[in-house]
Amino acid sequence: MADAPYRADVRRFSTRVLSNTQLTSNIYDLRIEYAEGAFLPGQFVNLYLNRADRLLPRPISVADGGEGWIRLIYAVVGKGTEIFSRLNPGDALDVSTLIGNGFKPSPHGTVYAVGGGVGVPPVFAAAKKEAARGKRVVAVVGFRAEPILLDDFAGAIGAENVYCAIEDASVIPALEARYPEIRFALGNVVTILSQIIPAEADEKAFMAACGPTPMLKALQEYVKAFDPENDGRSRFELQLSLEERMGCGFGCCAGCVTQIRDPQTGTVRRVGVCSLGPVFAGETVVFYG
Amino acid sequence: MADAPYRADVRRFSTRVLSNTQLTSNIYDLRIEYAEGAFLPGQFVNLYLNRADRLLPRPISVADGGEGWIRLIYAVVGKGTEIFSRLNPGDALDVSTLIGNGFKPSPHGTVYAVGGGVGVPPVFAAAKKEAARGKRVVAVVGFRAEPILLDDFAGAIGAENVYCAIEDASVIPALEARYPEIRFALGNVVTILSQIIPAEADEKAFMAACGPTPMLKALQEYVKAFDPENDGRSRFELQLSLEERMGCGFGCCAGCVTQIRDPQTGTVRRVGVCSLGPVFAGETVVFYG
Amino acid sequence: MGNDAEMKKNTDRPAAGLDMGVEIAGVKWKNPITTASGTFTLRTMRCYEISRLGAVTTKGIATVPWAGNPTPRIAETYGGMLNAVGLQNIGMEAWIRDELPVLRAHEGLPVIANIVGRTTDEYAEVAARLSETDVDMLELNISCPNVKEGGIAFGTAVEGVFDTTAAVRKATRKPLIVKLSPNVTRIVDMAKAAADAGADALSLINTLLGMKIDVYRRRVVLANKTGGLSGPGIHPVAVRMVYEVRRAVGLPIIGMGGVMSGEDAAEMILAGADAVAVGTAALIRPDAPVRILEELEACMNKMGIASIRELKSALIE
Amino acid sequence: MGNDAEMKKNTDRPAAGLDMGVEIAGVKWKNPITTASGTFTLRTMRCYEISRLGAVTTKGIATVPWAGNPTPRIAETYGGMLNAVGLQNIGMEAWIRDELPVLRAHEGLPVIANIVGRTTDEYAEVAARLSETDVDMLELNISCPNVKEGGIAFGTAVEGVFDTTAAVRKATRKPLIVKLSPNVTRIVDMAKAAADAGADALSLINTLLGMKIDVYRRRVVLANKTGGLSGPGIHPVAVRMVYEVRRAVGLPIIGMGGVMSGEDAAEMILAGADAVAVGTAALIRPDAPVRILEELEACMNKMGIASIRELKSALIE
Ligand SMILES: Cc1cc2nc3c(=O)[nH]c(=O)nc-3n(C[C@H](O)[C@H](O)[C@H](O)COP(=O)(O)OP(=O)(O)OC[C@H]3O[C@@H](n4cnc5c(N)ncnc54)[C@H](O)[C@@H]3O)c2cc1C
Ligand SMILES: Cc1cc2nc3c(=O)[nH]c(=O)nc-3n(C[C@H](O)[C@H](O)[C@H](O)COP(=O)(O)OP(=O)(O)OC[C@H]3O[C@@H](n4cnc5c(N)ncnc54)[C@H](O)[C@@H]3O)c2cc1C
Ligand SMILES: Cc1cc2nc3c(=O)[nH]c(=O)nc-3n(C[C@H](O)[C@H](O)[C@H](O)COP(=O)(O)O)c2cc1C
Ligand SMILES: Cc1cc2nc3c(=O)[nH]c(=O)nc-3n(C[C@H](O)[C@H](O)[C@H](O)COP(=O)(O)O)c2cc1C
Ligand code: FES
Ligand code: FES
Repeated sequence: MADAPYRADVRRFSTRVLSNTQLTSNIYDLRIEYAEGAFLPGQFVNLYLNRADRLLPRPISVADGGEGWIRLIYAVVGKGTEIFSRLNPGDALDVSTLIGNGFKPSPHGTVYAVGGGVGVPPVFAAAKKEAARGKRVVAVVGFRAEPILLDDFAGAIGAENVYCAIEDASVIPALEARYPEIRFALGNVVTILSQIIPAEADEKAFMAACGPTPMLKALQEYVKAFDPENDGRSRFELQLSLEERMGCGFGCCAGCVTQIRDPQTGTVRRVGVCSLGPVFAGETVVFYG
Repeated sequence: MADAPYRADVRRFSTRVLSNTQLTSNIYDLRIEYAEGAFLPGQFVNLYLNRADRLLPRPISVADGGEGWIRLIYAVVGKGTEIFSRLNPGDALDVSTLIGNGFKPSPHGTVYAVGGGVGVPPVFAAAKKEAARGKRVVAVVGFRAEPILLDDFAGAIGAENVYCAIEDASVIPALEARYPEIRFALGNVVTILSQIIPAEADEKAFMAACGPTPMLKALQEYVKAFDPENDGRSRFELQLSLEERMGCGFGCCAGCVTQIRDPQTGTVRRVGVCSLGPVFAGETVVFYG
Repeated sequence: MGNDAEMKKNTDRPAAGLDMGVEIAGVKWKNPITTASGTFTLRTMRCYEISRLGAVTTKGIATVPWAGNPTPRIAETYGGMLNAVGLQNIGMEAWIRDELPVLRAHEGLPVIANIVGRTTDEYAEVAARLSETDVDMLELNISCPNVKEGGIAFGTAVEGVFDTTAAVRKATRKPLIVKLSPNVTRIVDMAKAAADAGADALSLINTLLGMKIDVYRRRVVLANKTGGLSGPGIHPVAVRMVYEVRRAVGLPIIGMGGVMSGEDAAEMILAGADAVAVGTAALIRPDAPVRILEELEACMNKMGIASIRELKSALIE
Repeated sequence: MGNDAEMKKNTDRPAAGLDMGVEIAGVKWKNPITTASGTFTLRTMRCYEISRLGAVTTKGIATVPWAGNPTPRIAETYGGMLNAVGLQNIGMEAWIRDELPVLRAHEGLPVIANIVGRTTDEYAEVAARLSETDVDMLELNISCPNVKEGGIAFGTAVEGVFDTTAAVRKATRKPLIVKLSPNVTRIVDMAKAAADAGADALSLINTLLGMKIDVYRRRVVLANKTGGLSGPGIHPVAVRMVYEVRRAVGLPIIGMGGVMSGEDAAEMILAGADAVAVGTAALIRPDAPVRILEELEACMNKMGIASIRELKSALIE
């Protein structure tokens, strides 16, 4: 490669905002110009604030993408995302190339796309892709009170395959009226899984999940229950997309490690969420503390 | 004042850019919205970049002002002024209230307004004000190659009273063609003063000056020569507007001191340029080094 | 132009009934915010109503006037600034005559006199003289990095801290705050030495020693070469030191170093400070101390915390 | 969005014929830019062409794999960041087997192995084992603030610096760089101890010890509580320390700490550094080290300076 011009895989560059619309009281839907619109569900990009007092990246999963654009759905949780929420179409924004290993394509006929809160966007991406690959996709998503992406799920996998858990009972009637074909339940995603899974056939299935840690832990437990011989072979192949605080967001600082158990040796190693994840095989994840 | 609402004299607030036009290769003319358009020539404002990596104020003298606006003329010398040069009409800009003691009104009939480079703007302000007070004003301004404000001087005090020193001989013919009524000379402001002062009557005169330190030192020497009895009473009452690096720009950090000799006691004290200056009686200034 | 979100005017008004009062070494402050020495002068009265503060802290006062360092004394840095003022001051007699009465005119506003010396005796002399006045507290600056004699030389060795504190302690019965330098290997040792020598409270941190070079002029920017680094960039160092000292020494702590917002002030108090001083922020935004006070109140409301006492013990460990 | 002027792509191309080469402890680097330990991994090869650098510096390597600290390991600060990675590494044997050959494949690129230990013996053991390889230089990290044993414990006392350096010196004939901690009262004493014990070069600075508290969650952000503060906010401290050490010790210095731009790198060299390491900047902008190299060249052109040697002696005092 001596004389061939070097082209970095990992780059930071400036792009433009196409749109930035508010979905709920604190969740925004950001579309940006992005040459590499073809992404793997589960991959993320680093957004940068370009401010001297906020130097670190904000990793955000890619929710959707196409010819020259990607879509990012983010919650306002701190100063950085608050600043993003004020972006307008045409504004410049610094962003990285696509990072990380996404969900592996499902080897099974059925896919459960399980997401909680702002963990739903990458799971939506997986659901859309798997449906396009001809898989039967069931989405089980959970929110406190304000769901997002329900129409998108309905469009991609059929409204009849969308289940939505809500923690705040008072909002359910209005949601049922607004989305008549989608089934709502009071509780969390596990509540729904417990209701619908027994009804499903006994075939193996793929489960792509992203959401708050308690939800991921519960899913790990949940799929274990379908492993009667306790030989690690659950009826579900679970994949989890994880979050950690990042220094670089591209594999150079060892800041973002999670604990992964080697299935062969049983040893637990700390590996980078940004470099070897964010998606890991569910049974290998050893949650901290 | 127990219950009366407190109104601070010194404030930082956000205002808007009205215009920002380039005058020379590195000098810009910035007009901003500013309620307190009535200023004393020699006063300055602090401009702030509102960036976490450039926290300190950029003090800039007020060159002109009117109903709801002031005019600032600044050279691009570093990162901060470079960023200012990219401001557009309508942009927000953080600024302080008016700071400092300006030139004292002239007690004499004739005023020499002597400026060098970006020291010319406050001197222009003084010239304009003294002319409006009915004084005869002679402007003696110096530049390397690219003069500024010559039309403004001509308008305020009459072109016949404007003298301009230029260091780069090659540009003089073009300048003479462009400003036929203004007299140009090769050299610096002292060159011109030496030429025109002997021709003037022997009456006392006021001299308001601002510019690079070597120029100010030369003027201090120059007016001393008109003090034949060496009793400190020069034919000229010289006032100098000084510059120092500022921490706050409003009298709270003791960063910006200059050395001033007490005319009575002879003791030299370090006093704040932003709080007791920037204008000082010429004979009292003890330059560093 | 970026938007300085931290410093933007806080529109949440504090709920009535927040208990902001603190007591530092027996002196009651109506709230925990004071000025950091060297960033407050009588001119500050033109920037905001100083009587709204918990206390005011003056710049260093010596036995006689000091000229300080030549200029440039100031350099801008990324997220901070360097200063090498070098403790210019008008001397104790002029201060007692010209400045103290002006500050005293503000009812209910404790005055903290920051004192400096070139020798232990000079420190003691200033302390003794100020003890004859009605100043409320003394702050011993043994941590100024910008003077050759005095200042940091006393503050970076355990014996220096102990001896200077002990000498001043003998000279005064006023509540005595000792201000520590962060330019040390173990701040806790310095804090203990001050406590052992009779300090009533501690201030930390003073500035970090730094330098800036103007690349194109090829010269060190400050006439004094090195200067003290202050401002938001050093805040994490200050928080760490307050946290460490709080766990080692029982004295009240006035925390400072890069406090730019009410949240930064709350962070200091969570780390263990009893009060918070605002320095560089007040140079950049004239009314920063009272803004930060308002923001602290808003922050406490958002946290659901009703008093400074409660905030002080709110850290979950 | 603000505009990060420092980091904007520099379009001035370096003039042909700039002499960027330096020699550090007998090892020739084609330019003075290297990576700061802990911010370079094999993945860096995806960010830029690492063979353009003067040298690469690895993260800390121990006798056996270390797990490092639990997460969160990272916190953002104003003008910087805190890290408490805690020297997670794969151990020397895995490094020699899996990583060294990959780096070695880049011709003309010196490899500096950063070494860590929990005891003096462990340091010596890593040094001895690496001496059997063709690694070019060793960097002794006695300044990591994020581990209980080893690291900073050795680096903040003159005896610790001397003993560790001496033990490693005995174990290796490779050029030995000692990396100093800024969390000390007198950096010059540490530099002299390292020099006396046989160091061939010095690296400074490692991170400042800091802490961040999440006010609304009421918790210290880092699982390790304290962490190392790096980034542009600490640059003036680094420049000051390089300046001081340069005037006290004759060894080559690799300067680091908040170098974000070519001008920052030039400032380090003017202060007395022979080479410059880029850390945090490379985490924020993947190709920062090579950008900074280009900017340094542009800066030298603007200064009218033709070689690093000339730049090194260009400070006017
Ligand atoms: C791989 C990955 C994918 C993500 N995808 C999404 C997404 O699609 N939508 C979404 O809303 N959020 C997502 N997050 C979380 C998102 O990165 C944080 O909410 C965001 O960085 C918060 O920034 P802030 O400035 O508002 O918060 P602040 O708390 O002010 O940020 C301070 C620092 O902490 C970091 N931080 C804070 N919260 C988190 C977090 N939960 N995870 C990682 N770093 C954090 C920030 O990046 C920053 O460095 C993802 C996180 C990871 C690691
Ligand atoms: C009272 C006063 C009035 C002034 N009026 C004018 C004016 O009308 N027009 C004009 O062009 N310039 C004026 N200056 C100078 C102007 O303030 C500086 O040129 C400007 O601050 C440079 O900023 P920068 O970020 O571009 O330079 P940088 O060198 O990047 O700035 C770094 C730091 O140094 C300070 N600094 C740099 N140069 C100077 C200087 N000469 N004086 C004071 N501080 C400096 C900056 O404020 C900043 O804090 C005045 C200065 C003073 C003190
Ligand atoms: C311009 C300036 C002058 C200072 N002078 C003094 C002083 O005279 N005595 C002192 O104890 N501290 C002095 N300090 C240190 C401050 O009181 C404070 O400890 C330090 O700046 C950290 O706080 P900050 O980051 O809020 O400024 C000075 C700081 C600045 C910026
Ligand atoms: C994430 C991170 C990890 C680090 N790990 C190490 C390390 O393993 N060994 C070491 O000697 N220094 C380590 N450092 C310190 C850097 O090498 C460097 O000394 C310091 O960060 C200052 O430079 P900077 O401001 O350019 O980052 C680390 C720094 C960071 C930010
Ligand atoms: S965030 Fe730096 S390695 Fe993952
Ligand atoms: S700049 Fe602070 S007192 Fe003048």
